[in-house]
Amino acid sequence: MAVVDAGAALRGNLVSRLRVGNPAAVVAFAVLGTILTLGIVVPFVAGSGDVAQEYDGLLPPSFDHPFGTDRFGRDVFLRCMAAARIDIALGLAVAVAVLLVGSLIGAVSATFGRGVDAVVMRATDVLLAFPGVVLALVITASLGKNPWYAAIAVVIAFIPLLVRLARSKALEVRSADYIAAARLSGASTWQIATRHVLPNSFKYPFVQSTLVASWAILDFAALSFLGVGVQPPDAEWGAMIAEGVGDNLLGSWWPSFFPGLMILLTAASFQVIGDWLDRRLR
Amino acid sequence: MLRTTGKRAGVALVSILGVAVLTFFITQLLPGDPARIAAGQYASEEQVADVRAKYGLDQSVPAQFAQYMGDFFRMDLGTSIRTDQPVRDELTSRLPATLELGLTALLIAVLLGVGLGVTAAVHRYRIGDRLVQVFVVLASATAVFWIALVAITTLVNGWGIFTSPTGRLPRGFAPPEHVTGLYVVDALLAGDPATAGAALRTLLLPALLLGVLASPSIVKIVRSATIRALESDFARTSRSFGYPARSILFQDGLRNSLLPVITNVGLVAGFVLAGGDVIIEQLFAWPGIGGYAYSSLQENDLFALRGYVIAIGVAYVLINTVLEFVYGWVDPRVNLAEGS
Amino acid sequence: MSLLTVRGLSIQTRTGVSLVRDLSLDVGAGEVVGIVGESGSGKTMTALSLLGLLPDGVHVSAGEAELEGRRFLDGPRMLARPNATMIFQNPTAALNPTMRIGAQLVRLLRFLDRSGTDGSAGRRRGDVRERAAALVSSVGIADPAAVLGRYPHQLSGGMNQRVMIAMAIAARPSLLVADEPTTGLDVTVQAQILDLIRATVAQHGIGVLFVSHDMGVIAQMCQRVAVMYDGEVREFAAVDDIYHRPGDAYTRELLASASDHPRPEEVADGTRAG
Amino acid sequence: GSGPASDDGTGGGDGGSAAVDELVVAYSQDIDTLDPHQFKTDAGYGVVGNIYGTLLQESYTDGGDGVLSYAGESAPYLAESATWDETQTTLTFELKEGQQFAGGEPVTAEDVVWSLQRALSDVGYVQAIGQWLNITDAATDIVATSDTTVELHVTHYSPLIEQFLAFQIFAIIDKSAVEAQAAADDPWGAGWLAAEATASGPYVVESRVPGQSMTLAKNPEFTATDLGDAPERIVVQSMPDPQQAFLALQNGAVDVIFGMTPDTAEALEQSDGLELYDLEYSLVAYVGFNYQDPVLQDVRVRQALSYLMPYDALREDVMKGYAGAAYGAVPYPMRDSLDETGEQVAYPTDVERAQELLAEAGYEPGELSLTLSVPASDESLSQSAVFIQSALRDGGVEVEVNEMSDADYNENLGSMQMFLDSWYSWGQDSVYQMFFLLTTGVFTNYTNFSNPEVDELVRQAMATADPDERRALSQRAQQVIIDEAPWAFLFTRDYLVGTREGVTGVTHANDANLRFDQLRVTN
Amino acid sequence: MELVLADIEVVYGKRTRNHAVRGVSLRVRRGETLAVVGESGSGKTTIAKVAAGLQKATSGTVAWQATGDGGVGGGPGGSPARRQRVHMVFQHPVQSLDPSWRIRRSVKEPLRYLGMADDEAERLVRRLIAEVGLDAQILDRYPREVSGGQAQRVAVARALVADPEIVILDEPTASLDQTVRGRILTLLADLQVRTGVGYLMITHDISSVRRLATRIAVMYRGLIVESGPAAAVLEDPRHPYTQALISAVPVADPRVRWDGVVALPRHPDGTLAVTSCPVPGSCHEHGPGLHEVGPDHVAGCTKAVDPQKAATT
Ligand SMILES: Nc1ncnc2c1ncn2[C@@H]1O[C@H](COP(=O)(O)OP(=O)(O)OP(=O)(O)O)[C@@H](O)[C@H]1O
Ligand SMILES: Nc1ncnc2c1ncn2[C@@H]1O[C@H](COP(=O)(O)OP(=O)(O)OP(=O)(O)O)[C@@H](O)[C@H]1O
Ligand SMILES: [Mg+2]
Ligand SMILES: [Mg+2]
Repeated sequence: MAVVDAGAALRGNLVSRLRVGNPAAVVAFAVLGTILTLGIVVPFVAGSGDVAQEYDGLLPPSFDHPFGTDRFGRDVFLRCMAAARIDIALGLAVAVAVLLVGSLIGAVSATFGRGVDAVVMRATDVLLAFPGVVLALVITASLGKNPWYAAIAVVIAFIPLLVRLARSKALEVRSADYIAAARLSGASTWQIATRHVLPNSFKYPFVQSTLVASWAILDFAALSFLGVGVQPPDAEWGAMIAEGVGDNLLGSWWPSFFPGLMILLTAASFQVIGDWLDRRLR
Repeated sequence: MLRTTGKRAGVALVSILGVAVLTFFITQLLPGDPARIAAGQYASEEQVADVRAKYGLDQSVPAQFAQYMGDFFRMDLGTSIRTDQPVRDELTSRLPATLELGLTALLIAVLLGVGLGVTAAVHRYRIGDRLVQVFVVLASATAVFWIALVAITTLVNGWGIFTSPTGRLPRGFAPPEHVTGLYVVDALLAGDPATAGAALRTLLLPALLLGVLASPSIVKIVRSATIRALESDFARTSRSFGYPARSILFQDGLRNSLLPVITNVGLVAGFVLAGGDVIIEQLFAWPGIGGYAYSSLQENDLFALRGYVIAIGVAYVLINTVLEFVYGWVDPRVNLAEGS
Repeated sequence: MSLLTVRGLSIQTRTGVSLVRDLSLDVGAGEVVGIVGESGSGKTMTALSLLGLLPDGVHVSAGEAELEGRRFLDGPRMLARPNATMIFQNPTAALNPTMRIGAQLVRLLRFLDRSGTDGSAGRRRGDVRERAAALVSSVGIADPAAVLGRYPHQLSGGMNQRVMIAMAIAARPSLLVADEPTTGLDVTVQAQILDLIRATVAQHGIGVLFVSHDMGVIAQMCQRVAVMYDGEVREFAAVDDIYHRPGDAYTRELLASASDHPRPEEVADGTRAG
Repeated sequence: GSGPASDDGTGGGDGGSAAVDELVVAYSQDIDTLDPHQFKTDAGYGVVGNIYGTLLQESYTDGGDGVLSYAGESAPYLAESATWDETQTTLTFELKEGQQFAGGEPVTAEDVVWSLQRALSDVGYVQAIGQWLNITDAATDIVATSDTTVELHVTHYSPLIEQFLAFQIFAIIDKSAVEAQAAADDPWGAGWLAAEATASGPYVVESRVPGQSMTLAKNPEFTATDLGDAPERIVVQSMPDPQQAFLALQNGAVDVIFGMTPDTAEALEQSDGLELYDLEYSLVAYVGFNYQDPVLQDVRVRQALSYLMPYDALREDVMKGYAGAAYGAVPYPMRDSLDETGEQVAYPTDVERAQELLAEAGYEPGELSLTLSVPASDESLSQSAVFIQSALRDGGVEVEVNEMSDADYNENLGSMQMFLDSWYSWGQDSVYQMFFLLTTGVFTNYTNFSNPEVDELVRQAMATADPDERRALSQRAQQVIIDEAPWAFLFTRDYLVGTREGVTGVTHANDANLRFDQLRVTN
Repeated sequence: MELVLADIEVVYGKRTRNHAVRGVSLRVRRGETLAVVGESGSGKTTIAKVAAGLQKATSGTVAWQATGDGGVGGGPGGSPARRQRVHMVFQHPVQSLDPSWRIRRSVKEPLRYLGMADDEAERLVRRLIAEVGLDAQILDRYPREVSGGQAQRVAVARALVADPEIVILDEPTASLDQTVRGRILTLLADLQVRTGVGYLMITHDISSVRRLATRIAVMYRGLIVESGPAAAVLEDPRHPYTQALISAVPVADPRVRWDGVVALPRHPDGTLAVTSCPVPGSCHEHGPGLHEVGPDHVAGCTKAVDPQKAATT
């Protein structure tokens, strides 16, 4: 019937349009790839820029120091690149952890129904009700100052989101006709869960997790900005901005401007990739 | 209807209880000895012990928990270690500042979100839409503290468009008489437009920053809902009668796309209230509860921090419960009272 | 003199895919002309193009159409709004879910009053709500007040289709385009809706372009029928000719699939009696 | 409410010595409490010092440069006179006539006794300082002998007694007003005094915006001194960000910033229309080496680390020159300091010497790694940590920096391996300083330094009333401490006060506090 | 073998208590087609799900009974033994195929669970795909890459691949094009002849009933109001609802005049009125029980015994 055929035709159209090249996604991949490559290569070649007084303090951007130097006489570009490693790795780690834990809890909640589900739902309600940044601050304050602890805090803050998404999608899939068909074909509950429900509901949390990566980078930077992320002299974008606030207000804008720009570029790339995946996978 | 009301209230209550319990245990994790902080750096061990006893910190965790829950039901949030004042009073005296900032930001977020969302939907798949999408990506990828810093250096210090971030009123203005606690409103009530204007100018920059950064999710929702509505069968019906474009946009498009905004407002309120607020208040020396929470955390002020987390948690639950009601009331499809 | 004349209508997508090719047909006043055909053959696109309702990315690439002798469509350009209205498949979705039925009727009546396209400025008088009530009772709704106060989702599909028909008539069109107006409704409800359309044609003497894929419905509703296949009209003839002297292979297949001849005789091996 | 003020923000502050309408003073922290015995923030301290009067007051000399410097003695304040008896064991105060608290109650000897007893009670942490008054038992040694006479009975004379009684921790509070609010479990009315004040000083609290500001107005009941030229109103504004505070000063939103960071001070000096008051204090910044740590127990390691410190970079790049050298634990300009110029350095930066010492102690470059804890909120210290980390790495010592929240840091003082701290002793007294920081068993001895000779010298110095003997004892102890190197003596921090041009009357006080009533605006 | 549903009651929702099926009994045999017809919401799909074991009945039993042709007895609904006996073809063919599986995998699925070797399964799958008139290359496609008609054929192949006793067809052609619909119905009839499978066909399309059904059960508001041999029910409907239903089907021949629509009273919202029986003294509320009105033909209306009386309204 028309609905079905038009839909398929349209989808075919869209997919081919995406394949031909979604310019935004191409740019996003390029930006992310560049930052990541530089983040891996630059510290190898030029060091991670954590030596104080290597150069004069607060030199404005120039050919030698494309992003200038900070008050400690360190090269801001080198530090931005060293930070890229930490920030992107953390963003991805958080996304993966949130994706795995969130989908698992969500799927379990959807599968076991009633009691478990009610408990999980209330628990996510409660977690959602907590102010994210403050929750993360408290958790990091409790665990100690370490980027991985901050990452754990961010993971906890995002899990309810993914649990809900995974659960609702799993519920949606569970009531689909092809699940009924599989049951009639003789599939066990476990087989249905692993062969049908999971593969078909997973892509939504998966798409969402790219966005989570972007939010995680922002949140992690916020935590570092508030002083609970990394320890000096390790470079991290949020911490670099925090270090540069004073200089910025007093006229040296570069030590805090460029890390923020890096955050913006990275987070935006993840967002664009997320949107693109979303359209591609649906 | 009554049954669902009861159910929603029940769910809200359970959530609030959960918030209270979780808050206790999370703050329990905090390192350090609040009593030592309270007694001060120069206090002797005996004095610290006294303080510990005074705040009940010498009791077992279960006993502390029982005490805490009892206090919670009496709406007693304890006494701040730092200032020796009841936390509830400290929060309520700072709440209007946060509310004024938060509500203005929310208003900006909603107006901007709906405006841009509708614009994008009307120009869907064309350049206008693309531009809005770019805005959405940039705004949702911008770190609030960074853009605030950039804004302060350029807009305040560079060009002097906004007043210097020294609180809620620039120098030379006295707070208006307390009615709502919102300076702009109170000043207008008191017939003092000059103060209202000054308060607004001070408020505007932090509120704009928060509002703009909170708007992308609303833009996205409004855009897709409006597109769905404009491409819906009923919009086609309207077009088949030749209704003017405006009528179709408002009656068929906007009317239907505002519904999902209501649910989203809860999330945005969460961001504005808690996430961005702590940082923005910090950067703008805004005397609200966010800044209070941050310094409480710095000073390990256990009770103040607990009070704050509970206040935000409860506010969040209440906002969302109210929104659910509003949603049920606005959307005829979920309005059970009217079901045939 | 025919009411609607369509000549050489072609519809394309933006990417140049041809959806309808060189379609010509005409509808007389008081006549119901059917369009049948395979799914995706372009029936809906044809219907939508006549009211300028083609979706984004689809446009008329050639052809012209006249209504009551006035040219309103010339290739990609819509020269004027034809005095035509349309009813759709899935009537519940075709009504605004957030407005009560009454409000939607009032909105339409007010709009019609303002634009005065039906040339009856005198109708301004009278309470709009009363007129709305009169309108819904004219389509066989027994308790208009109750229906006006409801939202579309609180009414059955058949009831919503009646409301749609009431709205379509309110505009006093000379042509009514119906795109599978009864698909998805119960047969008993379908029968009533079809009755209502027939009565409306008889009462107002308007022409109807009736899209359906149900050979039974077409047989009972239409005087002439166009059979479409893959964007082209295969056959356009009187209904009796189509059903009894089909000139096209596809038409024959359609008829064969629609006839409810009993199970093949060779099956009767005793199991039937079970 | 009042209308908008003129752009320069001072209303009627035009010229001469006429009292200005309003001065806005920015502090980096919020006012936490108004209880003179409980405050923890500078702002709280500053406000308390100006709303409560004390028996005595530091006397100042006007240097003509806008700074009022401590004249070396205390003058009567709420007291008319303070007289020692023959044996120098009883100090008698005669109160000035007709003084009243802001609430209208008279200031009586009973209030004074109660206030001093409260200070020495366990309600706050002042009692740790109280022992420097040489009072054995506050309940019996502080007595009112008439409505206007109070006697202090002390074990022996000390110059610190009069000096300390001028500090706001010995504020005179209205006993009856507080007792009316006190509860059974709170006999000293701590809950009430935290937010309310019974002003006996030059200012009263007029209004407050929590978390933002407090407005003080001249106390109409105050008669102890002439307030004629004092500013009518002081707004104490909390501005957590030092750079923002500087910008606010620049654009006229505030008049005075108290406690500036070096970089804002530098920027301020370069701006027109602003004035920097750069006041030398014996506020010492040091790296403490914990004696309980096995590695740091070796004096060679401590000395080596001291030789590795980048003193110049710290003074020039972190402190931007607003710092002096710290020669030992009792730096210039503290009384009786070994260094009388503020330029001597105990362990100058000398990487070779350091490496020799490390080698002697058995550490080759790269073999030693240590943790340095630093309070994150102190910008100068946390910046210092970065330089120290880099310098020590150059010297072959790996340092992990541990930035901590104030609460966390304070909690762990005494148990951290190496820590960056800064300390200021009220009264700038060398014995007091060494007693608290470097004698055995005192809980503010965060390095757990324990040296019998130092303990004995300090004990003797505390017991003597003879200033010369006290100096000799103190200096001997100082030398021992330098040799032992329990700290790396980094630098002394100047006190930096920024004002707009024309603001004078900045007090260079022993308690490092501003006297708002002394502030003047001239143009 | 026959599938027997006895006194099935289904109530949806603990609180709302939507009584969707109210005491329905029916039986389906191998080789025959039982068509369940009725208006939207009358409980047809619910019955289908109960029969398939996808929905638990609130009360009543689902059982397998041996008929004369010597099958094995069956356990209660949902037991593994039953699974290979019943399969189902769904209303929306594309949605009944897992979107992330290739067609081959979906069709082979029942065989895999039966433990069949892969090459044998492959052969079987290819044979069935050919039998439903599809090219083997479709096996490598994903559901979104096939048309609705093709997907429905695939669904039929999957339903039949494990050689079930009975296939439940829930509106198998409702979402298909007219011509495709005809082809699918022909295919189903052919397959039944060849394999002897029994069909429980849920539909509201009378023309497919005419082509496929051997017996008809008419559902109305959760009850079966009439049932009997297809010819008898279609030619001589006794219950007023059945009469209305059959009269409402437009005849696909312009020469046959069609105007005998029996109008049934309705609520303002368009649903049939509770008192929709055109004969006063309505009975369906309490269920009058089914009355014998012909050979193997029962109707749930007291007046239906006398066809004259019931039809005149
Ligand atoms: N928005 C669109 N953009 C591009 N192509 C479209 C669009 N909508 C429909 N089509 C295509 O146009 C063709 C004709 O569709 P149309 O809806 O007119 O068919 P139909 O005859 O009405 O079919 P049905 O009987 O299923 O309703 C189909 O091939 C369809 O895929
Ligand atoms: N999962 C469910 N939960 C609650 N109510 C249900 C559920 N499924 C069906 N119902 C209700 O049960 C009644 C019978 O539904 P069912 O789907 O069996 O009808 P049907 O005869 O198949 O209708 P249609 O022809 O529209 O498919 C309806 O009132 C329906 O709303
Ligand atoms: Mg169509
Ligand atoms: Mg159904």
